[in-house]
Amino acid sequence: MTDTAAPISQPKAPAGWLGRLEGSAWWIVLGLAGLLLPLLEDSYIGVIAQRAYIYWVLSAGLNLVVGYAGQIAIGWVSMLTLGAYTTAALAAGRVGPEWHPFLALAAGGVMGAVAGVVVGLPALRLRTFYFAMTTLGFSTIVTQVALAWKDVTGGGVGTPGPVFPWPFDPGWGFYYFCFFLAALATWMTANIGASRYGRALVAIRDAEVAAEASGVSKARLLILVFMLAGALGGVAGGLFASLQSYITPDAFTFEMSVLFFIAILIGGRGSILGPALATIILTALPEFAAPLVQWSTFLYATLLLVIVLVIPGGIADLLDFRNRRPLEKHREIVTRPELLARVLDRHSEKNTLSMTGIELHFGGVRAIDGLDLEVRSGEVHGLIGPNGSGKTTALNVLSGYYKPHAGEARLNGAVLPFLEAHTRADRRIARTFQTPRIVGGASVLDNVMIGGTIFGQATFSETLLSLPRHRRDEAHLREAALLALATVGLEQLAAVRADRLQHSELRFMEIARALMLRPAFLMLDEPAAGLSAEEIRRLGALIVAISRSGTGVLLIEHHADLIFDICDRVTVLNLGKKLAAGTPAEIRSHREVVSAYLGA
Amino acid sequence: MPISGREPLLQVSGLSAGYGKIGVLNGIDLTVGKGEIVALLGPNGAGKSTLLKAVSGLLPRTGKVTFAGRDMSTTSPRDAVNAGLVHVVEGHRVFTQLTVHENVMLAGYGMARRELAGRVEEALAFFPEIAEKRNDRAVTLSGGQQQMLAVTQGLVRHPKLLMLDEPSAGLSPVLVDRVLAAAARLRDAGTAVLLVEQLIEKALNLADRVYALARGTIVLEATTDEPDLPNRLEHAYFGQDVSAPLA
Amino acid sequence: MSLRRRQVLAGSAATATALAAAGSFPAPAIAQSDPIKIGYLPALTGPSSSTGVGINRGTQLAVEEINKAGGIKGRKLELISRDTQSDPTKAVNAVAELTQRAKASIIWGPLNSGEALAATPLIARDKVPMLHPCWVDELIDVKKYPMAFRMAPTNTQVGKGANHYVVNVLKLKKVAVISDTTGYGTASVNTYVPMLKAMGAEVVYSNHVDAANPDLKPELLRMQNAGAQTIMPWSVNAGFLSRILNTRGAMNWDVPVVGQTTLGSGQTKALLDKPENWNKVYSNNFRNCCYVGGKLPERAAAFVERLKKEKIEFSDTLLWWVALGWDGAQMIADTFKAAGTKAEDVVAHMNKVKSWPGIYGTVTWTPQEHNGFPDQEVVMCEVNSLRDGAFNLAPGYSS
Amino acid sequence: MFQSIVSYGLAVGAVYALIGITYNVMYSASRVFSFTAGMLGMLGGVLGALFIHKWGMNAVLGFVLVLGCGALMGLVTEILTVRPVLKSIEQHLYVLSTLAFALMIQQVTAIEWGTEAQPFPVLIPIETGTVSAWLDQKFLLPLLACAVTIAGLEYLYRRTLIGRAFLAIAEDSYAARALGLPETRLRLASYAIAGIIGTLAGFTGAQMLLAYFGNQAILSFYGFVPVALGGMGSNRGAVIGGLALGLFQQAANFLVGGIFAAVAVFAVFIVVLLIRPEGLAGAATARRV
Repeated sequence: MTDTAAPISQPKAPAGWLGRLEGSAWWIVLGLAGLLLPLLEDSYIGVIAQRAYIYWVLSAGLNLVVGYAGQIAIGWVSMLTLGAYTTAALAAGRVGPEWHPFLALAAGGVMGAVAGVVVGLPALRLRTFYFAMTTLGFSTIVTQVALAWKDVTGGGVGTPGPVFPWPFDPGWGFYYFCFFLAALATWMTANIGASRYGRALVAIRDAEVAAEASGVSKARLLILVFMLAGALGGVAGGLFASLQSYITPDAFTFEMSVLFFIAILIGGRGSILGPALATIILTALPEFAAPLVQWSTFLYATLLLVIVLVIPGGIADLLDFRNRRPLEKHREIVTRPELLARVLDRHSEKNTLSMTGIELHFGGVRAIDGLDLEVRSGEVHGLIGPNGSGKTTALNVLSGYYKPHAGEARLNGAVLPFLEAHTRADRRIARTFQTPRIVGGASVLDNVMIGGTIFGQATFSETLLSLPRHRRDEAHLREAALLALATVGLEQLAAVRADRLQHSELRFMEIARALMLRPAFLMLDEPAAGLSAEEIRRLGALIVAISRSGTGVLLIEHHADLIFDICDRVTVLNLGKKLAAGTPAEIRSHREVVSAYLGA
Repeated sequence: MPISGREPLLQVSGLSAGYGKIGVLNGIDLTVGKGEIVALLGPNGAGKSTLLKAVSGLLPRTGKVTFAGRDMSTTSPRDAVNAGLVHVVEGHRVFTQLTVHENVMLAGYGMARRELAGRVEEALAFFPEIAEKRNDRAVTLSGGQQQMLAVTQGLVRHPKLLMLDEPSAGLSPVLVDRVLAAAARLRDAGTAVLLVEQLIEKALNLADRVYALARGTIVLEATTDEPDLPNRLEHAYFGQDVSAPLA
Repeated sequence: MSLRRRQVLAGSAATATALAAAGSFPAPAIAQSDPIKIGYLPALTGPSSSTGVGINRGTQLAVEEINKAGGIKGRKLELISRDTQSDPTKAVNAVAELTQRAKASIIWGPLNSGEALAATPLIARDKVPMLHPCWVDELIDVKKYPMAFRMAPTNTQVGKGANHYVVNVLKLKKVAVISDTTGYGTASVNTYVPMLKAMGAEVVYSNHVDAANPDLKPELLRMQNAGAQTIMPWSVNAGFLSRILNTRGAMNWDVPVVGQTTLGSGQTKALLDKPENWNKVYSNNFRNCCYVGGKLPERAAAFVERLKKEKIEFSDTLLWWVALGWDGAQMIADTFKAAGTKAEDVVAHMNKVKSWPGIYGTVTWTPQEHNGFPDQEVVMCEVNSLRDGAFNLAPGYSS
Repeated sequence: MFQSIVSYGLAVGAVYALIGITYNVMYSASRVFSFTAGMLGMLGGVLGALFIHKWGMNAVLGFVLVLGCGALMGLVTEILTVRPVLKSIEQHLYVLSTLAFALMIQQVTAIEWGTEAQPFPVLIPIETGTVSAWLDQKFLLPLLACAVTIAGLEYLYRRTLIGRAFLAIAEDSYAARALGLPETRLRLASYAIAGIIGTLAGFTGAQMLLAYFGNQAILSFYGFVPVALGGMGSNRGAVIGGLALGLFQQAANFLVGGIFAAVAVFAVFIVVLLIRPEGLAGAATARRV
């Protein structure tokens, strides 16, 4: 334990706020082009650009829903419709007195936020296709209501859009207004995307159970994001109404919805630059390829099919040159357990995590049949047994994914609720999974940072605006994650996309993610599966070190030698029941165990 | 190494397979002769089921699989079944919404109607208590009966080699004997059996030869009449050769 | 556009031009032989395109004829056409392109009200003269849009024509008014119902119905139950109108249907269950394009002869659409011939057009009134008399 | 009015039910909800009008040809949009691939066929008005198609070995594969059957709904509602749900107007799914990590 202060090699820190947006060079080019475009004096290009900015304001928010959280919202044009009508109707004084256009625009945003939550609610419970259908249905309904509610919307005749006063009056003034809002939307969604909220969203998309285990509350987070995406959609609608100068329900076509949605997927999920470029391209393309205009939806759809089948990563993947550099072929995982002192809190107090009388059956199959188990601080508790004996099920009960039909789980005597997996993280109970649950498209560092979600202090709005507390959070999480990675021997791979890692590296990465929680209890589900002999040896040493620093470890493992080498106590399961419990030596000589486990 | 004296039916060499990135099997070599019962033993997670799946084509694999003189390294499970290599997967996965009779019929999907009817009766005759329930839906069967049904399905095509994956799991001792007795009868009828089994003792009593699998490689191959087999097996399972004791 | 544009220095404009490789280049002074550009916004595809397709045939023919005859003082007319696809967003983009980039001398269109509502303020902002055939009243407002002129009747005039026929000619008192939910449909109903009431008729039913609704029986039953003596449908959607006629036929409800011109279109006819469903259906039409005593008025008759020579299709369109398209282009040509192409001159000329003898209508504009179509030329016709895209004048009119 | 509500409501409900069954047949074979169900319904009408009305084909020949095209569409759907993504770890890629394909076909239809609703020929040449309104063929044909489909599927699933193979794959495709069932071929066959049922729905319903490209979106949503409410994979649920939906819509059309009906259907859809995500008739399934 001499070199606990050894420096951790840091990957080059991104410079400035642009660094958080991938491809800063692209953004600078886009920004300059946008600022200088009025010099062209071509208001046709100006109109197309305004349209692209407005669409991007909506798509930037939708990007968090579709690209980050992976929710298939194909009818988001409804937010544009709502925002447009709200802004237009208020500004024109169709409801009460005439509102100032800016206030009306804000009201459009609020309306969008509310609608975003309403449409988003089903996503919290329903499967993907259902949610897709819901958003589709909602967009139809909104249009129908716009047609029917003539007093406010003007029905089919429509209503004039708001005109913003100088300096944002129609023409280049309004152009700069749209440009500014598009830039703002980019900046805000980039802040979210690069924060613990963004990482949690991506985790919900690709590794939902891991997100829950890291303390991410899916419902709360998704509602916030639907609200933001709805608000941006509403604001975009207000701008749209002004650009159109006059809105009728037939201006809000399903094709437009398809455009928004497809732009994001073509751009690449989890990216901001890609969807932004795709939005610009898809908005402008039909204008410059006039003969193609009527085929544009067909082309979008074809592009979508090609993207799904051939390049699921979209434009962002094509632009991601860094992750195409080959990795070193023969990599070795050199764990550094001595760093644990800095990674983990010293738990001097004695905690116990226990379950008593747990019974759980799936259909007619008894998965667990009256199980008692107790894990204590500072020791490694092995859980072994034949296939189907209920080991992983027991772990899932403890970590709150299953609700048993009888029995209870306790932490230091306090009852642990079931079916609330995301509450385990607050109690410092961490776990890994039998098959690593990772976000393949995110960097190793980001994956590990997900594990520290609960330590973030900044609220969603603080993050949105990148206030100091958010920046402090990020710095802390980053530092902690690098340390955790160094501990498991992966710090050289911090910037690499996780799906490029070998299987054994993913197992260690999951442990690093779990360590981010500074866990009082760590539950490992077959961590040695697929590891080489040398890796297993290092894993064993790491687990022992973790337990010696005060963390209680529950270890499910098939590698009997590992179990017998490092466990303080071992529980043997068979057919959902405890067959035996004791020290490794006792278990090895236990006649029944040998016969059940070895079948002899 | 003891070599089977019989004419080889299934020859596996250099077989590797896994799930996605997780490699489970590393270069397996294995032979099953005509009409012999071979037991495949090993601790949990050793890759026994994976091996059967890789042989029958349920999992993508690399390496060479030869069956009845035919190269089957890249064929689908359907080709395997048609060639006489039948795999009864673990966990008595029968179709619960269909009747017992329909379940057995499906095992002969694609056979001539007349022939199929005869084969179904023949297979059902192995387990009279299943035959009795032929018109009941499989969901009404107990776990043990479902397992018998799964084995019955495996018999319909008169396989040259029947691979049984843990046929005893979840069965009472009496039923285990019944199922294993069926395997013995099959051998007498000339069918080879590759048996994955947790109950080592019973497996050893039944089988002619045995392979032990640990951490994705074959660690032991023996005939069941060799002395001191249980001890050697235990060593193979917990072998000191893999993980050195921690310092 | 705004002041800002004029403030930009010439030097920076050059930089900007260099930036946008394929951008627009400032056009050199227009030579006298360069073509005169007419920005043209038809809806040739999309849900309400049948009118556009018809008008387009007339416009294309007129421009061809004018150019063949040597153009305007040696300059050819060039139609710069942008299909609005019946989509207002496409129309907004197209307006910017036609006014700013193409520097069109005048805009002809959009041909659909939905697009015209969005396009008109933008064209006015860009100070380009505009001529359109849309009926929505709000589209003409000499204060807001001093450069916009209408070639066609307003909705009010169209409705007046139909209402006049129902109340004064057919002498029916209980009226059902129905429209689809488009801008055109709802505006029409909202305008006509008070007019009917003012004329002493009783409106026993009035509603907007989604044109995609496959079954209109509920609506017709409601009309019947309310005691309606006539149905006045306002829609340009052939499917919607045919369903009204088919349902009326299926119910054996023998009331006259009086309404929008599309009632008489070939597309509506194609959707009828049986030909009898077209009996007692009277649609808006225009006196100049109707048979009276089996003959068209002189100007129209000559036009039809010309069209036949050019082999222009009539099976799926109407004479007045083609005539209107022709009139629009001809009016523009006449204006350019008389006043040149400068916007102020064009407007000044149009402000003084008096009894311009179109094939479709006789147009008169004044500086105060840019609706140029005379009331008395809006009539009703018998739709089942369709022949060469034109109809018999409805019974009861004194010719 | 009562007659109109019932006959029209049941007829359009039968079309919804058939589209629901189309969803189900594809879902059972592949666990995929395909956006192409509504597309098939739309094509049934458009192709029927094209073959019989425009090209003057014999009605029976046209009918067979339409169903043939439906089967072909089903095969293309499976090969192009389902098979490539089934292997993928990402569960919801099929939503995107089938949506993309459905949009492509819809757009081609809109351009080549036109965006106007076009007439669909009267199939059985009897003078309208000679039979009672209850027996109008445009109402009877969809109901007949629905009954024939249900009977046909029942026969297939209960009486034939291939039908049982479909059920086996629907329940446990892994075990079916292990047993040597030709899973890929059976899945293809399922998609072909779905294609036939979907176009059958559109063809028989087209005298009511016309040959209109916009029917795709309507049928996609209203055909899915009975599936969602009745529980996925349950054809009985789809039929009951479809007929009920048709009656409800038509009653609302008569009593309060169409827009309210659309809003009400949507509200019911959301609320039911929030309370019982598995559908009114579906069973809750245990979650496994």
